[in-house]
Amino acid sequence: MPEIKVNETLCKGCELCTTACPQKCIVMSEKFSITGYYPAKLGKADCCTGCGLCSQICPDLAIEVYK
Amino acid sequence: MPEIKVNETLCKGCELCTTACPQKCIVMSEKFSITGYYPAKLGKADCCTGCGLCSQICPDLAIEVYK
Amino acid sequence: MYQGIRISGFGGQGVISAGILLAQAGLLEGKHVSWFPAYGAEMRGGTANCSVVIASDEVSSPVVSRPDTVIVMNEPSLAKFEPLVRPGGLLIVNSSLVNSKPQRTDITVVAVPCNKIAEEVGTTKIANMVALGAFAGATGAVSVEGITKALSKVFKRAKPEMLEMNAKALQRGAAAAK
Amino acid sequence: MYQGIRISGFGGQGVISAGILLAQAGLLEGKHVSWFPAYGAEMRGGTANCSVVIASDEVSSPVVSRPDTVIVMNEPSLAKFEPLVRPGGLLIVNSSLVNSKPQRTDITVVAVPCNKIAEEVGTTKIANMVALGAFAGATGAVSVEGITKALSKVFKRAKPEMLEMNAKALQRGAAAAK
Amino acid sequence: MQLINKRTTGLVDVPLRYCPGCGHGIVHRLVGECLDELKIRERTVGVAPVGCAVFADEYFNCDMIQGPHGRGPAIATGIKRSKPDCVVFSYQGDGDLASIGMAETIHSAARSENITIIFINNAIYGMTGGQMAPTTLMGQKATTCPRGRDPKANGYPIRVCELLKSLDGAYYLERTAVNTAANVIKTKKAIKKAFQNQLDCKGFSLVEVLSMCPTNWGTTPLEGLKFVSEKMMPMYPLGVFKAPEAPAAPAQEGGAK
Amino acid sequence: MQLINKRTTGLVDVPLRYCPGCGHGIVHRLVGECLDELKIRERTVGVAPVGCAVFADEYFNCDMIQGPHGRGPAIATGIKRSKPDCVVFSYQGDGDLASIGMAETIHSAARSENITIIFINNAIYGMTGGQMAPTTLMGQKATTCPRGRDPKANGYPIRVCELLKSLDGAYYLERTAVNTAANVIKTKKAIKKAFQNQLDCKGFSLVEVLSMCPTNWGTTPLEGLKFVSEKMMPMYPLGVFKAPEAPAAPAQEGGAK
Amino acid sequence: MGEKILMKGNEALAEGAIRAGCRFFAGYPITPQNEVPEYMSWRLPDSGGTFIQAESEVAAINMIYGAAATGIRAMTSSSSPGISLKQEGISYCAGADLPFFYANVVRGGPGLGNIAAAQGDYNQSTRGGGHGDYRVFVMAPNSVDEMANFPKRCYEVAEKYRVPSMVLADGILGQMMEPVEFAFEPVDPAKLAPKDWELGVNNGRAKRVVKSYDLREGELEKLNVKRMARYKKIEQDEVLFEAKQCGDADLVIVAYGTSSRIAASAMKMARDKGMKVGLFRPITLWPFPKKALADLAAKAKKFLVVEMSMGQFVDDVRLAVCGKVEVDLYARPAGIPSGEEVFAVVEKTYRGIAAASKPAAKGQKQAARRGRPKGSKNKAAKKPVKRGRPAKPGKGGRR
Amino acid sequence: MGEKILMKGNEALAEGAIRAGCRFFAGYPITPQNEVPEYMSWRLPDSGGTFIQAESEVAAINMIYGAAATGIRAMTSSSSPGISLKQEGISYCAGADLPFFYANVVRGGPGLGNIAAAQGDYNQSTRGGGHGDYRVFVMAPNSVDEMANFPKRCYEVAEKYRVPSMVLADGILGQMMEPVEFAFEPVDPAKLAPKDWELGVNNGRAKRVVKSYDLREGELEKLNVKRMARYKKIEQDEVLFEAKQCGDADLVIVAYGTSSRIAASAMKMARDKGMKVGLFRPITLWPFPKKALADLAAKAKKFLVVEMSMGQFVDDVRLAVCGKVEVDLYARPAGIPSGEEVFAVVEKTYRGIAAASKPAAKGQKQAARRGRPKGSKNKAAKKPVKRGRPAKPGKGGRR
Ligand SMILES: Cc1ncc(C[n+]2csc(CCOP(=O)(O)OP(=O)(O)O)c2C)c(N)n1
Ligand SMILES: Cc1ncc(C[n+]2csc(CCOP(=O)(O)OP(=O)(O)O)c2C)c(N)n1
Ligand code: SF4
Ligand code: SF4
Ligand code: SF4
Ligand code: SF4
Ligand code: SF4
Ligand code: SF4
Ligand SMILES: [Mg+2]
Ligand SMILES: [Mg+2]
Repeated sequence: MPEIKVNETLCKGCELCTTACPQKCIVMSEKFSITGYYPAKLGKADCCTGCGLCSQICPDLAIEVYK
Repeated sequence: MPEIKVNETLCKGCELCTTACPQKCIVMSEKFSITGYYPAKLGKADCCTGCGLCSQICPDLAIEVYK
Repeated sequence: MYQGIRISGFGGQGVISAGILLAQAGLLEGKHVSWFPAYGAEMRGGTANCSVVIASDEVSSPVVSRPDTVIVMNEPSLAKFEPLVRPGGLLIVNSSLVNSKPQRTDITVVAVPCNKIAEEVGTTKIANMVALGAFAGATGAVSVEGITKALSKVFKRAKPEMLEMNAKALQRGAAAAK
Repeated sequence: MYQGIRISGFGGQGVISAGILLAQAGLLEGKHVSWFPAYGAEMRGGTANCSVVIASDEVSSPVVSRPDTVIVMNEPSLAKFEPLVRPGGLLIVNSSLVNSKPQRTDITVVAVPCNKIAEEVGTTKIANMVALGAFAGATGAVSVEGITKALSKVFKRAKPEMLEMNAKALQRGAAAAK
Repeated sequence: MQLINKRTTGLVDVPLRYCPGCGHGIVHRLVGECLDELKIRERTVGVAPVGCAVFADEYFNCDMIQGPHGRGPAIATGIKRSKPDCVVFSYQGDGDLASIGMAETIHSAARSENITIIFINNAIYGMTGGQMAPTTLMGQKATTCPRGRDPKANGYPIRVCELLKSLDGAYYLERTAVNTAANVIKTKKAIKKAFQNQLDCKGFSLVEVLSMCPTNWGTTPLEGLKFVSEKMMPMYPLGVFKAPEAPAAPAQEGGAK
Repeated sequence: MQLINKRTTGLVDVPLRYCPGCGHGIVHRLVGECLDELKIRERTVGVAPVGCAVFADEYFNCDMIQGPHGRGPAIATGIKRSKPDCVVFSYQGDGDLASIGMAETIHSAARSENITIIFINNAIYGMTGGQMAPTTLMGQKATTCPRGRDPKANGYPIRVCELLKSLDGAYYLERTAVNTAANVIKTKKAIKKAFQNQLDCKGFSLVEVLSMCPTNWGTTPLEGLKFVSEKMMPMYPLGVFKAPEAPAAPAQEGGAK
Repeated sequence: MGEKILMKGNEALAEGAIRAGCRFFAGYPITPQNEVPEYMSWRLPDSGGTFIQAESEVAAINMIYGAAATGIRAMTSSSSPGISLKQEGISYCAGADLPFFYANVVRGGPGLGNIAAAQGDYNQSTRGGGHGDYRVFVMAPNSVDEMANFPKRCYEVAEKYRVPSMVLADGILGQMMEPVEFAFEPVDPAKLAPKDWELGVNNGRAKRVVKSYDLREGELEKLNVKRMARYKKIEQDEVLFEAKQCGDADLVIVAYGTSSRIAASAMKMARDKGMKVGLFRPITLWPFPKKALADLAAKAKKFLVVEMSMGQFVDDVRLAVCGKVEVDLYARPAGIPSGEEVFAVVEKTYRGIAAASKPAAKGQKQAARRGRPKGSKNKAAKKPVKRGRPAKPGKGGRR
Repeated sequence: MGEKILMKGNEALAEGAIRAGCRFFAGYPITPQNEVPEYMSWRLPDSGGTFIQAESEVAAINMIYGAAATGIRAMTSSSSPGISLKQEGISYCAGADLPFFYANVVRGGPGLGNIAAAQGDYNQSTRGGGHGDYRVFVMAPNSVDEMANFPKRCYEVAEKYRVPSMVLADGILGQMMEPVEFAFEPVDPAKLAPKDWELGVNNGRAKRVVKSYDLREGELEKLNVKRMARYKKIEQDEVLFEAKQCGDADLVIVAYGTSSRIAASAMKMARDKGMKVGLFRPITLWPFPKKALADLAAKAKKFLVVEMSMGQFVDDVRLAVCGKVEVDLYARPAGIPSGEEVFAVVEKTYRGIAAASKPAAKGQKQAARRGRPKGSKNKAAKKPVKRGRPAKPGKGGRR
């Protein structure tokens, strides 16, 4: 099924993607990356429709969308 | 009766005043002044109404209007 | 006496104000002091650091390129600043946020779980105070009392209970470094 | 041989082009020459003047402060430039437009009714040519032929009959100055 | 029989060094008369431009300052903010105000500086000898567009009043001309209003005056009058472009932090 | 399962050094995608501003030049006129384009230079640490108006699209935002159009993008999105301000001499 | 006054200017001087003054031109690129004889360069980056304390001679914090005498004109000659410098501003190793302490110029000593040397001095020695100058 | 080529630039250089080039910055105040290593000053009126013929070393007419090799970046040091000067540009009166002919600098001779001396030379003489340089 992969070295944990997702299936991880941010990740596995809206608003080209 | 006096040292002979006079009573003299211009002057003595329009457009404050 | 210090961490960890506090403390204790921040575009990306000098003599350059002491509050700072420490110098590491181990063997390393201690005292916001306490404890370049006095000078409008808490953080830090 | 000339008159009297013609003529006759105009805000008010140097040697300054010859085409110019003429120098006056008499006694004054002569030749527009002719006649620094040659160089697109008329004006001027 | 147009005390009693038929002289007189009639001459500071009117510092009979080309509005800002009791005006040409000085013009308007600007649009660079101005008309010849202004190479003329209109800080904008006695009289009204606005602390006022430059248009003074009405007015229509009753509209509120 | 949003080749494959939630990154990506999709990357020259986007010379995967603060349009003019085959764009912030660069902006538009301008309006000076911009809103706090922007002291915000509208040379003007995915998609359309116009030799095109600067607004990235919609949009309405079908209106003819 | 407070250089500069009577500031943001306009933006209004964030540096300097013409104490500040943009305006102020004060918190150049400290704007500051014959009174602080105390002196000299004045600082002096003591009572602008040239409400007096041009033949030169006479006076009376341990020095390091701090530490290291090394620091860059340096040249065996630029400052040193002593150069164009680096050069140079080989003719040295004004010797040699106190007469190595 | 034509200096400059391959001009009107843009406005389009009347000098120099980055031979020109406004842009060009050519037709300053000829912009031109460490290749013509022929040399040097280049003229050289001969075949820009740094259509090659900044610690200094190495090379290889009758001269007049013409006539008057007076004229102001002057200093009894400024040029002369000979100054700040006036000073100075009283130590002179590169002597002494022909190697006193 469709999914997104968040590149943890690019993601700055701004959370913009969470507002863009119609399915509200993006959540932020609790532990920060070596870059010092709390990166985004897919919440539940099966909720992503691959619409790509999250990647539209991501300022850091951190989201890869697979469909 | 009303009249205008043109200051020959100020007048630069631009003739703008001639266009402003409703009575068309301003003419240019034939001999140039020491400043090298052909100054304006009142044509016929009795035509000026003292309306002052000529002095409105004169760029060099050269016209005195008496009424 | 000369102490060149470099403090580094994320923006928001209060490394800038920590540096100012050190300088102010040194001043109150009659030392020559200087403070110098990394500024401008260097800020982008969210790491901040500053140099502090506390000395008995006039300070020449406020830019500390070979620090006697380095305080690293986060992981990226360790990589960047460990190499700069003067041989025989001191490295204070916030072990709460720094996982990797320092490599140098020619320097003294003091690991203090600043965030953890700060949390115990009240809030992780004052982890920087714990680090300063550790510095005072380990070097004696300034005293915990000095820094405490400096607090009320620098944060004029701070509530007493806040100063209270900061003071405690300082003491816990000093203790942890001994 | 050195001739420093100053030509002055109203804008429109062709003093600028007269100066260029002199320089061009001098060049054609193998002399060192320079031409320099009064420029910029000095123009306001409608008087124009320029300096010309014709010499056997390299020209140092093109600005002629103490002219050997001054050509005044109108009244105001007389007052301004008569005093500058070098003692023993030459003053050519366009007597058609200049009423007052020159004061200097230590210089040669040549009065030529340039406008009148020009009108006789064809048009007052070429009063400046009459003046140049007078200069050639009086000084020999350049020849009437030289100026005539220069005419066709400077006014490349001028009609023959026009050049014709100019040439005549030059000759009449030269004659008048002798 | 008595003199009905005594020479304004707003101008120093010296001959003006402008060309025959130049519009500057007319506008100078109007400004001078306004200083008289509003009784502000003794507390007015004028800013002279770089341009033919550079000599304005000599002509206007009040304290004057002459500064860098195009920066009149900035200079006026410095004066007005330092001595608010002074009445401050900046007198500028089109090259000065709309070319090199464009940023200063727009920002003084955006700041709604409480100053008065007299803008002489003669569609040419007068003092430097007839180069193209931002206001030079399509097809018009100038020494830097000798074959006539061509949009491809030289771009389009700028309408200053229309441009400033969108700025909340611009309080009063009017375009007039001095090519007829009637227009001269209208121009004086506009200039007087522009000064009155300053006295009323209304903010930025600018009067654009279409003015003759026969010398660099290559026309006679009389043809110059025609050039204004036939060539300039179609491109630069006369009229009031802005004159709100209330002080400049307060802009949208929005405070972060 | 395949990747449906391959990273654009219009951007160099390095991490962007902007703050979390900064709008610059979004617009960078959009410009990069347009260079790809229009197949112009290999003949494009971009002008990087002085501002946070100074690093754009490193990020955009085409020839780049970085020049003096605010002069992008002049630099772009020099490039485009020298190498007309190139596609030239200037990427600028609000301080860069609307404050120090105001004259260059207006005159490049008046000349109808055939260039594309990407204008990032974030109502603040980002790079230098949050000083007031010409676009800073009424009441908004900045480090040079710490008590909030006050018209008396600081003047009124400037609406750039509205300002440029009156210029005959301005061919295409649109204001968009990047605060929602939908607006991001609209912004890309506008940017693409702005480049297409250049390919079609239509002249001056400018896209103003309302963009987030959480760092200097003192907001979280999420609050930043709200600031754009709730504070900025009322003052800076989105929309197309100019897009004539014909080439820029030929101005009034008028030839002296 | 009294207690030392910890301040940032840029804020000390701004506060110092306000205490010196500045009531008008126009500027434009640029790193590393942003704290100056930021501080002014609230502090000036609170002091009854005006702060304007101009649309550009060009607009800023022209606002200053207008403000200064009203007699108010006006100030602008910027960093290198912004100062370049102000050059036309500065030239106009000089040409119109308008006193004002500005600061250049220098960063690395040319072009956008970087935002670190540098000294590459020396020539621009001391020789007029703008067009025409003019000078600016230039002070070079080397501590935050001097940043705080120099603006007052700048205003005093500027108004006394009707010239522009400036502080030439850099990113380090602007950004660092140090203890500061304001060495003077705040100036009340209301108490300053009105100028007989200032523009404003003229109840009946003759009109005044402020301008920088005169198109009448020969007139402009007369103006310039008059101004040059004032410049001469400044060169005689307003020189400031500091000489540390130059009395017995074989090698004299010459440096100003930040590099003089670094050089000072190098000097200490050298002295600790028993080398006879001194440090000469010009405090005013224009007027330049020519005499004092010429005097030293007659005694020292070598000069070593240390500057954070490619060799600008060194020209003034060489012009001053005019061959009397060899002048070496350690140039760091947009680089900040460490004390150790400077010391390495000092040591090498010092060793290189073969005791005997002293260039230049005895005759000249005699002349120079004879030419030395009394007192200057012990100033240059014994009494090390207390920094940042030019306001206090007698100190600050005044001439 | 061939026949001498009578041309105005400004037009000769413009025509010379076009023949040298200039195909992009952006400028803004200002007296006394208006004929340059006016000439370009029709001549450039007719030559397939671009002319733009910029909205300001600031815009003009930035258009040049963009144009030069594409490798085209670009030019701008202005006069003093306008050049001041270009300083930031010039500094950027230098920092981005962009070659281009500009001219300053100097007028009286400071400020609006006047529109007559002057030399008050010497420091601004030779020492960088802009911020940071950089140099501009500066040529100073003293005839309309040189106005016509120097632009080509400027482009060649500018491109060879990637530095800005300029012609420093004045109102006299710009406005006067003199016979001109173009000493070179017109350059066909199409035949010039493309630069490996120019921006443009990149079919597949790696992206190129033109910029003047590097914020990474220490990197900017490296760039500057690299650039300084090129400057050194220019100082070695690109010096031009003219020496007239200096071989036996006891008094050497040193002057450039217009003042060198006036000085030449003063020299003739002196020679006619049997005084041993020579004239040394730097043709390149940067690089400055230090060596040649130092050599002369070892022989002449005195130097007399004549400049139409308050004493700017004289600094370079003094730095060059470094005390080896006394250097007098005849300064006319924004004034144009007559040949007679200069002669009066020359005569007075010459009489003043007491045959024996020659300052500075023998030792130094020896050193200097030894230090003189072969050939330079007879260049400086015998072979008077043919003016305006630097393009022809071997001539123009090249080093
Ligand atoms: C910085 C600078 N640039 C250019 C000039 C030259 N200049 C003097 S006046 C002028 C333009 C005059 O035109 P305008 O402003 O329209 O005034 P007008 O003479 O037409 O009334 C120019 C370009 C200058 N003095 N200073
Ligand atoms: C001539 C000059 N003036 C000022 C600066 C300092 N400066 C750098 S970026 C900037 C403004 C940045 O704001 P903006 O253009 O809005 O871009 P942002 O960072 O907000 O994207 C300023 C004033 C400079 N580099 N050069
Ligand atoms: S692709 Fe669409 S559905 Fe999937 S996470 Fe992104 S926004 Fe949500
Ligand atoms: S928008 Fe991008 S950068 Fe921000 S949190 Fe989501 S993935 Fe990370
Ligand atoms: S308008 Fe004035 S100047 Fe012109 S002709 Fe009439 S009187 Fe003379
Ligand atoms: S006053 Fe009126 S009527 Fe008399 S001349 Fe003037 S315009 Fe004519
Ligand atoms: S040139 Fe034009 S604007 Fe200037 S004075 Fe003459 S007519 Fe008036
Ligand atoms: S400061 Fe603002 S504009 Fe600059 S990168 Fe950070 S968020 Fe973006
Ligand atoms: Mg005009
Ligand atoms: Mg911004």
